[in-house]
Amino acid sequence: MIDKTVSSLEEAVAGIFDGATVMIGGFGIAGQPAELIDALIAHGARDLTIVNNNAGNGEIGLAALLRARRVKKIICSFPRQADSQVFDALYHAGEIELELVPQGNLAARIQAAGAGLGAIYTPTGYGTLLAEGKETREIDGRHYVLEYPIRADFALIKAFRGDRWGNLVYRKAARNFGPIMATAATVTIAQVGEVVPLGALDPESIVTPGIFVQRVVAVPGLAQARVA
Amino acid sequence: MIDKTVSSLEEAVAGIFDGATVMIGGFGIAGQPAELIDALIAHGARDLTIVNNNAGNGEIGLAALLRARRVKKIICSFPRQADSQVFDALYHAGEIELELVPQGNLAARIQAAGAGLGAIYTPTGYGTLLAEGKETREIDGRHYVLEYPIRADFALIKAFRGDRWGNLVYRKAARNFGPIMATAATVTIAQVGEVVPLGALDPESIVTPGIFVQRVVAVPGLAQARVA
Amino acid sequence: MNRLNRNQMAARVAQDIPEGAYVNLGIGLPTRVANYLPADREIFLHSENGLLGMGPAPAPGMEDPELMNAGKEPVTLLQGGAFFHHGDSFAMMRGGHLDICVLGAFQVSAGGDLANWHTGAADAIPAVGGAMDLAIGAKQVFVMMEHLSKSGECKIVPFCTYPVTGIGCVDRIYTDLAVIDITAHGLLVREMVDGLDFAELQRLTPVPLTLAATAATTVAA
Amino acid sequence: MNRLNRNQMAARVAQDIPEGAYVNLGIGLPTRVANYLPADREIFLHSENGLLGMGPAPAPGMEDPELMNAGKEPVTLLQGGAFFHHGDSFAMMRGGHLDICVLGAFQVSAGGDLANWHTGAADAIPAVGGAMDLAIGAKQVFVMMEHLSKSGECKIVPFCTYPVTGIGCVDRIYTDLAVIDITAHGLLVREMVDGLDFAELQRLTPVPLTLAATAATTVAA
Repeated sequence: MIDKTVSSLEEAVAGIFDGATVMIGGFGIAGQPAELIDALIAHGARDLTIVNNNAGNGEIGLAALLRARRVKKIICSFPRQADSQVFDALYHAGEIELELVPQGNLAARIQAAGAGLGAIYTPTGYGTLLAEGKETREIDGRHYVLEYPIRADFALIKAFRGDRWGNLVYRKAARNFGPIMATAATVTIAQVGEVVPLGALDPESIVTPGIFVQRVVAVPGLAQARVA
Repeated sequence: MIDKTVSSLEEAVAGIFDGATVMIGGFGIAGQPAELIDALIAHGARDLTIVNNNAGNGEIGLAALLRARRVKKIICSFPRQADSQVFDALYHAGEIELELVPQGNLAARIQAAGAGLGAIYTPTGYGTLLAEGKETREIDGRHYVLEYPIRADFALIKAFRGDRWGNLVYRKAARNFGPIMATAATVTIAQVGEVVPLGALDPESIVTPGIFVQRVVAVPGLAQARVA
Repeated sequence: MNRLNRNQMAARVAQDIPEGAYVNLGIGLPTRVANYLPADREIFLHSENGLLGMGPAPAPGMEDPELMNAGKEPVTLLQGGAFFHHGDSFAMMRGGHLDICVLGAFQVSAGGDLANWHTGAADAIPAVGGAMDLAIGAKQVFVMMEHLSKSGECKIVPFCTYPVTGIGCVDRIYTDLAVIDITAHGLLVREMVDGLDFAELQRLTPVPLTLAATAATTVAA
Repeated sequence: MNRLNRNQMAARVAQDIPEGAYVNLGIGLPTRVANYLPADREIFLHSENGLLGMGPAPAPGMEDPELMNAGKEPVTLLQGGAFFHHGDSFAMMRGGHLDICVLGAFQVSAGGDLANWHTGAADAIPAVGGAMDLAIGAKQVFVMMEHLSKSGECKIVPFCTYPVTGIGCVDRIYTDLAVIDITAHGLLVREMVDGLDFAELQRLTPVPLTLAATAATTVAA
C-alpha cells in the first residue's frame, strides 16, 4: 500500500541538503507553507536557493528562514514590500543574491521544467533590464526572450486537503504557485489542512494529481493561512 | 448582462469562414462535439484546416466533415485507425493535406498559443522524420526541437456543464483537448450537456474559466458521447 | 482649470470599460477603478494571483487571508468567478486574453514605452511582479497617472529615462488633465479637462500632440 | 526451448513493476501487462488521454464512452484516480514523471533507438500518437516484442532500418526469448527462457551480447 503521508513536519523535510534549490509556494502568506518552513529552519539546511514569488513578509515563514541566514540566493518576482525588512537588510548588506524574474516568466519557467521543455521564447521582459544579455528572437513580427526552465530539488507547498496517494486540492487564492511548483521539483512536500481517505477527493476536481507529490503532512486546524 | 449562451447550433457556428483554422476537441469520440460538427457541415464553410488528435472515426462527426470535402488540411497525431476509412481514402487520393504532429507536441503547441509563447524547445521527435528540417538545440546535454504555436480561428469543444459566463466543467476522459484548445482559439464554441445557473459551478472546480469561451450551446440529453 | 483628483481619474477610466470586458487593474491607483465601474455592467476582474470574477472588499470581519488581490488586500469572489493556478493566470495575461489592463506609470514615451517598475536608483531593491507581463499581454493597455510629477516634470516623454517595463505597449493615457491615445501617427488628444486649452496642454507636454477632431471636454464624475 | 507466449511476456514484464510506480502501458501488446500486475501492489496506471489511476475493464454493460484508455477501450478509474487535460497528461510524460513506460516495437537498436511508429512503406498513412512522447519521457522505457519478426529477422538490430520513434531511449527489452538491458557497455542479457543457451541467443541476435554474471532463467507464469 502506498502511503505518502508522513507523521511529522521533521520527517516531511528530512533529506533537504545544504545547497539545495527549494521552491516555496505562496503569494504573500496565502498558500505559504509556514509550518514546513519552520521545520526547514529547525532541520538546519544551509546555502539554499529559494524560489518564491516574494522574499518574505514580516518575521515569519520565509522571512524567518532568511533571518536564520540559510539562504544564499532567492529567485523571485517581487522582493520589495512594505514588510520585507529582513530581505531588504540582507540585500543591502550584500548577504543574499537576488535573481529577479517577471512573475509570468517565473510561472512559465517553472511550468517548462515540469513539462520537460528545454527552453521557451517568452514575450515578457523584451527590451528591458531583465532581458539584458539574453538571447532574443523575432517570431511573426513579435519579439521574444529565450528563457530556461527553473527546476528544484524540493518544493514545499500548502494545500487544503490531500490523500495518501498525494492528490491535492487547494483553497481559493492559496492555490497560486502550488500546482506548478509541484510539477517542477524532484521531491514535492505538501502540508495539508486535512488528510482525507482515498476516494474522498472528486477525481474531476483534483488539482494536483499524486504523481507530482512525494510527501504529505497534515497540519490540522490550519486550513487557512496563518496571519502574522 | 453577459450571456454567452446561444439558442441554436446554427447560431453557435455562425461566422466560421472559408479557409478558417478550426480546432475540434475529442480523443476518438470522447469529447468530440459531434452536433457542432454537424452544424458546421450544414453551415457550409470550406477549405478548412482542422486540428484534432485523430482524423475521424466511422462516418459521423469529423469523418462526415471530411466526407463532405470541407477540409483542406488536417493537423493531427493519429490519423490511421481501424475506422478511419474516410480520411484514408482522401489521403490516398491526394485530396487532403496531413501535418502529422506527435501528440505531446500537438498539446504543447496548442498550449504555447494559448499562453502567448513564441516557440518552445520540445524533446519529442528529436532525430525522427517528424523533426526533419526543423531547428534543434542541445540544452544541458539533451536534444530539443524548436516547435511553433498552433493557433485557431475557432475551437469547437464539448463540455459537461457550462454557465452564461462560459465557465466549463468536463466529464471523465472527455476532457482531453477541450481545455487547451479553448485557450488557443479566437472564438471558442462549447456544446454542453447542460447550461447551469451562474454560481452553480464550484469556483474551485471550474476547469475552463469563461475568459476562454465565447459561445455556449446546450445539447440536452447528451452528457455522454454519442456512440456511432 | 478643473484638474481631476485621483478618484475622478479612476471614475473617468471606469467609463471606458465596456460590459463583458476582462480587465486587470494594477496595484495602487488603478485598483480604485473598481470602485467606479457602473453597477449595470458585468465586467470580469482578473487578479494575477489566480482569480477571475473578483468582487469588492468583504464586510469588516469577513476577510479571508486566502482570498486576496494582487496587492494583498482582502477581496471577494462573485458568483460565476473561478480560481486557478499561477500558470493559468499568466497564460490569460500573456496569451492576449485580457481585453484591458490599467497600470500606473512613472513615464510613458511617445512611442508607447512604459516605465513603471523601477526608479533606476542605484540603491533601490528592484521588484517587478506581474507588471511586465501585464504590459505586453492585454489587448489594450491603459495607463493612469498624473500628467506632471511632483517636481513638475511631464510624465509623457520623448523617451523613457527610467528603466522600461515594456516596449510600445501603451494604447491610452489617462491623466488628471487629458485622455490621450498613442497612435501610429503620434499622440492624439481625445479629451481635456474643463478650462484647459490645447496650447496649454501642449506647453506642458514635451511630445508633439494632435487634437482629435472629435475631442471633448472631460466631465468629472 | 520454452519460448514465451504473449501473455507470458506480459506477465514477465509485470513482475518488474514495483509498488508505487507510475506506469504507462502502450497500445497493443503492452496493454496486457495490466492483467498480470500483482493484486497486492499499488501501481498507478497513466493513460495519455487524461487518466491516472486507471482500473480494469468495466463489467459488461457498464462501459462509459467517456471513460476509455488510449487504445479507446473501455476502462474504469480507481478510487484515488484523477482526470486531467491533454496538456497536463503529456507534461507528466515529457517532464519525466512516469517511472516506466512499456512499448511495443518493430525494432530496437544496439544504442537503444526505438522504431515502433512507421513501417516506412511508401503508401502507409503515418500515425504517431503519443509514441514519441512516451519514448523520450519516462524514466525507464521497457520494450516488449517478439525476438524475431514473422519472417525470422531479429528485431534487435545494429541500427534501425525503420523510421525511429526516439534516439537512445530504450532501457530494457523483453522478448519471448530473453530479458536484455541496454547499457553504456552494450546489451546485457539478464534472463533467458528455459532451454535456450547463450550461444543460440547470440546466434539469433545480430548485435554483440554479454551474459550478466547474475543471469537467470525466466520462469514462465
